[in-house]
Amino acid sequence: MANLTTNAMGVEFKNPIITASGTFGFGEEFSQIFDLSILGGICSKGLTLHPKQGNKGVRLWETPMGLINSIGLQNPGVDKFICDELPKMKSYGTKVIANLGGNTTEEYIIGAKKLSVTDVDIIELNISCPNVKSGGMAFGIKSNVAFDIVSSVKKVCKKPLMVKLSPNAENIADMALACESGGADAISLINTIKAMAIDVKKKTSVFDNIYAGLSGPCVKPIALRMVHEVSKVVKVPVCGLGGIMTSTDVIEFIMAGATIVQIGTGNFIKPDIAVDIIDEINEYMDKENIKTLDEIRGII
Amino acid sequence: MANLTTNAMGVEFKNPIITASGTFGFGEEFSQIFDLSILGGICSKGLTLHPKQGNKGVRLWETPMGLINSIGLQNPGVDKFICDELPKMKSYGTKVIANLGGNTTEEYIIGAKKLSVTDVDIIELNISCPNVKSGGMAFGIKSNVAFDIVSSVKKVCKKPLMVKLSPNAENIADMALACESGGADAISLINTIKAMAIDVKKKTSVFDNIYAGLSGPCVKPIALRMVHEVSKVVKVPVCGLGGIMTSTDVIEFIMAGATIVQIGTGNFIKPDIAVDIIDEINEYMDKENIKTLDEIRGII
Amino acid sequence: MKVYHSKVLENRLISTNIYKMTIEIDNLNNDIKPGQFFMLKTLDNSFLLPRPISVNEVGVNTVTFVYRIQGTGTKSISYVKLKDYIQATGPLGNGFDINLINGRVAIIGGGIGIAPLLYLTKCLKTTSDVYLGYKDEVYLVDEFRRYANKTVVVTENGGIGFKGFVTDYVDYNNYDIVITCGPEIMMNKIASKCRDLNIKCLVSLERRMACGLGACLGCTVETIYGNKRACKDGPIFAGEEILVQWRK
Amino acid sequence: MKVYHSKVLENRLISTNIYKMTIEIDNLNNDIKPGQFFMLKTLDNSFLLPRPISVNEVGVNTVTFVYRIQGTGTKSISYVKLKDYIQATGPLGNGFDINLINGRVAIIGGGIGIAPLLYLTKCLKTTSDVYLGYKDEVYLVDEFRRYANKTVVVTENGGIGFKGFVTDYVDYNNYDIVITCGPEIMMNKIASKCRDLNIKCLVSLERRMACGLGACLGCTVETIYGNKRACKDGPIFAGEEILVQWRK
Ligand SMILES: Cc1cc2nc3c(=O)[nH]c(=O)nc-3n(C[C@H](O)[C@H](O)[C@H](O)COP(=O)(O)OP(=O)(O)OC[C@H]3O[C@@H](n4cnc5c(N)ncnc54)[C@H](O)[C@@H]3O)c2cc1C
Ligand SMILES: Cc1cc2nc3c(=O)[nH]c(=O)nc-3n(C[C@H](O)[C@H](O)[C@H](O)COP(=O)(O)OP(=O)(O)OC[C@H]3O[C@@H](n4cnc5c(N)ncnc54)[C@H](O)[C@@H]3O)c2cc1C
Ligand SMILES: Cc1cc2nc3c(=O)[nH]c(=O)nc-3n(C[C@H](O)[C@H](O)[C@H](O)COP(=O)(O)O)c2cc1C
Ligand SMILES: Cc1cc2nc3c(=O)[nH]c(=O)nc-3n(C[C@H](O)[C@H](O)[C@H](O)COP(=O)(O)O)c2cc1C
Ligand code: FES
Ligand code: FES
Repeated sequence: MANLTTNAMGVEFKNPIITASGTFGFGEEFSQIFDLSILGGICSKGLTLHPKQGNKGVRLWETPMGLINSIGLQNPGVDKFICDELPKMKSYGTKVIANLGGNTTEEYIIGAKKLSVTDVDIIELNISCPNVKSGGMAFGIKSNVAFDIVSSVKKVCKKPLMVKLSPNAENIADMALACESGGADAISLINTIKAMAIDVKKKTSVFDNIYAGLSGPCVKPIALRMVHEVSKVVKVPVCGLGGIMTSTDVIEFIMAGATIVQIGTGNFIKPDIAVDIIDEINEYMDKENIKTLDEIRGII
Repeated sequence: MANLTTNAMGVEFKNPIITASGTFGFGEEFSQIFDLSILGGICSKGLTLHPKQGNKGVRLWETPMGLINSIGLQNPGVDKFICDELPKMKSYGTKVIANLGGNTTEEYIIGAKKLSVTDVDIIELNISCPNVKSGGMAFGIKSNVAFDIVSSVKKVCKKPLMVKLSPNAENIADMALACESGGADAISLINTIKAMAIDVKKKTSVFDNIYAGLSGPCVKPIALRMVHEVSKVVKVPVCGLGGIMTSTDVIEFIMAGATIVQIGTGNFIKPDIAVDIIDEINEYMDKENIKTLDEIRGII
Repeated sequence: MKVYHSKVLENRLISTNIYKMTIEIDNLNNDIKPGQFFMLKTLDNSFLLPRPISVNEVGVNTVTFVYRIQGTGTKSISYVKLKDYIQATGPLGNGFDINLINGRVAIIGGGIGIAPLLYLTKCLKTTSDVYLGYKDEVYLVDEFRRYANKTVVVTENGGIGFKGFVTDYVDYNNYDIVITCGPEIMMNKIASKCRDLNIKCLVSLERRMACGLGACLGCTVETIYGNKRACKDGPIFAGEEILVQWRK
Repeated sequence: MKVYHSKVLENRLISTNIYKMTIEIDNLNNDIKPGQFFMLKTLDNSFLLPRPISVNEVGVNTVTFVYRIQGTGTKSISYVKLKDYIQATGPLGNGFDINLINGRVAIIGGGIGIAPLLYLTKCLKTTSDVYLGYKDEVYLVDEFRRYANKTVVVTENGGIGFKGFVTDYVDYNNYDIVITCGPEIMMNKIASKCRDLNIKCLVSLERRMACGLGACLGCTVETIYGNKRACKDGPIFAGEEILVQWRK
């Protein structure tokens, strides 16, 4: 069997497959479906310093091979996460990534401080959520704004810091470089793409916020391009995601330069999709006689 | 029957349905399938001052509900277009839009001058093609660059000038405003989204240029959002496109603020798709008792 | 709860646009509660998100669904051929707690909301009066008659059974508990009435769902206790708990 | 040329992974040339672009295709049930000009490239020798025998007919014209040989296609005359015209 262990940010992953923020809860629901210890890691739902109720109105809308969501970072807040969810997450035998959002720099900093003194393995800084009014994606459009927030958080953060970019950034390569020089230990991308849906019958916007975030197979060609662009310019590892549904998709992201990957919407389509993907990557490597993924990483 | 006539840029269209550049040739092939006079207009394949052979290697790749293309503006050049294709296009009894690309400002200007003294009804300035090395999309990323090219062309252009934006622009609303102040008589969007595909078996990029342009139903939620954003800020009419496959899609774009729309990839999926769409819009308006599309235009 | 790839044993039209599908699911050990549902998806790519469909009946190693063609997903599901496979994740949701349903029970279904109530009626420890509201065509009536104390059929045009709305034929005061599934407007009416009369009421809610597992937070229901998830904390809710969302 | 919504009259497996599908197309007036193709698409959304498939046979108001399951699209097409409808745009492409095919004709097919050659063999005004190369299983052999002067079957393992590559069994000097459809490597070999021997050669090319009509310029073929479109200017090309693309 091939060797799938992957090191990124000084963390040793069993394999490069991580479940993406907001699509896997805190793992509990999926633990009834498969043994989560097979995963490289689990990323928590986006956390904010204070609990959030999330958005009103319709939160989900299917599009051709895509999903638009407007959850709005509904979450129990960092404290309750640390107290109630983290111990369970740590018990699954895989790496735990805390995805941290915020409305203000202050909130990000306090959140990161609190998470720094816990067992989380990595903090993923979410400067890319399109579904909250202030903060969120606002930090992820302009490179200089992103630099400021990343370097502020980096100062207090005792965990490896992965920064999650928005595909809505003005220039994705510049953005990645700004985050890297701000101190990011890794870059993950993409978060959802700002999108819109209209309910023709009701003659209204589907979402109360009008715009919301697009994910799923439809975004993969865009995500893959961005991961490739970013991998070519940054030195830190890149975590690729966006529309991954198969082991072939994973291999593509790795060939494009990703060190690790995340599965998001795919978890909804087939809740045990990660099991299939990990198995198939093993098969693929055996068939192609690839010993470690380094042999194909970034070859394009 | 409802009244579908639509005025934009001083041009009277039978209806708001136009076939998009690069997806309808110069109309001839489709004229054997349906009567092109039912269309609001036809947009030519992207033209450049000099003939172009287009790109080598694979030019088409299907993705989940999308198509990535790397044609690279293969075209006979402006002169041959005027001489050989335009007379035929004009004979179909619908409005003719010449889509004009270029490598340099000079080329755009000469091209626009030449087209200005022909029968074309509108010139669509393509500053958004991701498939040519220099020029093309390079003009469509930064607002100030776009302003320069649009205002230079506007000076010599005797036809209504529609500027076609790239979804890869840093800020789509700023870009539209820049083009408007440069003298654009209308804004069309979106062109294709920069994307990538990898051939895992061959371990190479599918396209010789590595990146290419994504279109089709998968991009619609993004296109709709951009059309909405742009419609809210510009005063000139907006032409919406990106993934239109049904009359419902058209209505959505119009509710989002588009005055006219274009059908691109849809022409490949069902070559007589425009016929169905026009019929269905009529039915919809009759059913909903809508007299003109003004009643629903931009209501969101 | 599991992701099954199940063989389709039956998938046929039983009324206009309404299909009955039975799939093979081994070793379920009877652990499906009435009111629970599965997320169904065809194995092709004709749609993306699995669709939530309630359990209509449970057999030996089989589960039956009754579904109405609504859009792309249910249409594709209706195309699945016998012996082909379908992806079914479940059983999901809280379902009804049979032990808490005692006394005189009224079950009121409307439209396709009737489908999930059959297995409930069958499982109840007490017998129940069943009120079924249809537009014009009826379905599953014989099946309900098998398990119910009394089965009242109402159609909007009165073509079959009584005429009008099913809610008009229920004498609420006769019951200790009222259970309903159907259009929101109907459930709202029933839940309000029950609250006014101080009768226990259970409703089965529908929400757009992505995961069906409780992970995506897409199916939020506003309750007096705050946000709950229709898929995990529901789809069965106490009437008074969720009336708040219909109040505005 | 038209966009048909055609009823499927037959869609069955005739060899491993190879299907034969017959659809109803009214009033074609026999205006289909051998070598032409249709763009086929199922009416669901399981894939996006229509797939180019050559005409295998033409009947009274029917057209038959023989296709191999390659990926998503052909798989979906194989699922289409009898009496269901499929979208078929065509006939497309230049096709063979029967009037220009005279003298002693050799027809060489390889793999699924054999399928389009049947209707050609039938339509020719002179009889032809047909050489069919398969991997192991054979298909359509009896049909070819009906129209050909001689039908030579070759399989890679020699299980049926001769053993090896079909190209090794053709004595090119016996022919005035050689027509081929199959893997590019085979067609390259044949076209090169014909050029060396100064024999007329026609090849049927495959390219990824979006429109199939000549509008998208996605199916470009490099020829000695510059770019041509496989869908409109082809798929039938003279061997010497396109050899250039295999030269590098
Ligand atoms: C817990 C639960 C149990 C259900 N049980 C049944 C049942 O037993 N029989 C039955 O016929 N229907 C049932 N439904 C409704 C059924 O899920 C929808 O009709 C179906 O999802 C529509 O999908 P579509 O692709 O055909 O329609 P589309 O309109 O094309 O669907 C588009 C999207 O909207 C969602 N959607 C559309 N209508 C509904 C709806 N009413 N509820 C939730 N999501 C919707 C779909 O899931 C999909 O994501 C149930 C719904 C829920 C939440
Ligand atoms: C003019 C012409 C005639 C053809 N006639 C036949 C025929 O009679 N019988 C038959 O079995 N096949 C024929 N083919 C090949 C057939 O079109 C492909 O096998 C089919 O498109 C594969 O689609 P898929 O979705 O199953 O495969 P996928 O690999 O999933 O297809 C992905 C994309 O690649 C394209 N593609 C993949 N393979 C090919 C190929 N070999 N040629 C062109 N495009 C391809 C598809 O059209 C699609 O856009 C013909 C091709 C052409 C161009
Ligand atoms: C329902 C839903 C909720 C999400 N919530 C979060 C979140 O809280 N934080 C975050 O960083 N990303 C969130 N995302 C984005 C995903 O983590 C991922 O970046 C995106 O969906 C693209 O990957 P995919 O196409 O594989 O889903 C969410 C996505 C979905 C669909
Ligand atoms: C094969 C192909 C060729 C195209 N060529 C051009 C072109 O020459 N000029 C241009 O402005 N846009 C071109 N486009 C972009 C389309 O006009 C349109 O903007 C885009 O495809 C989005 O619309 P759609 O999703 O409806 O296809 C091309 C698109 C495709 C798919
Ligand atoms: S559908 Fe995902 S939480 Fe309910
Ligand atoms: S497939 Fe479009 S030009 Fe040939």
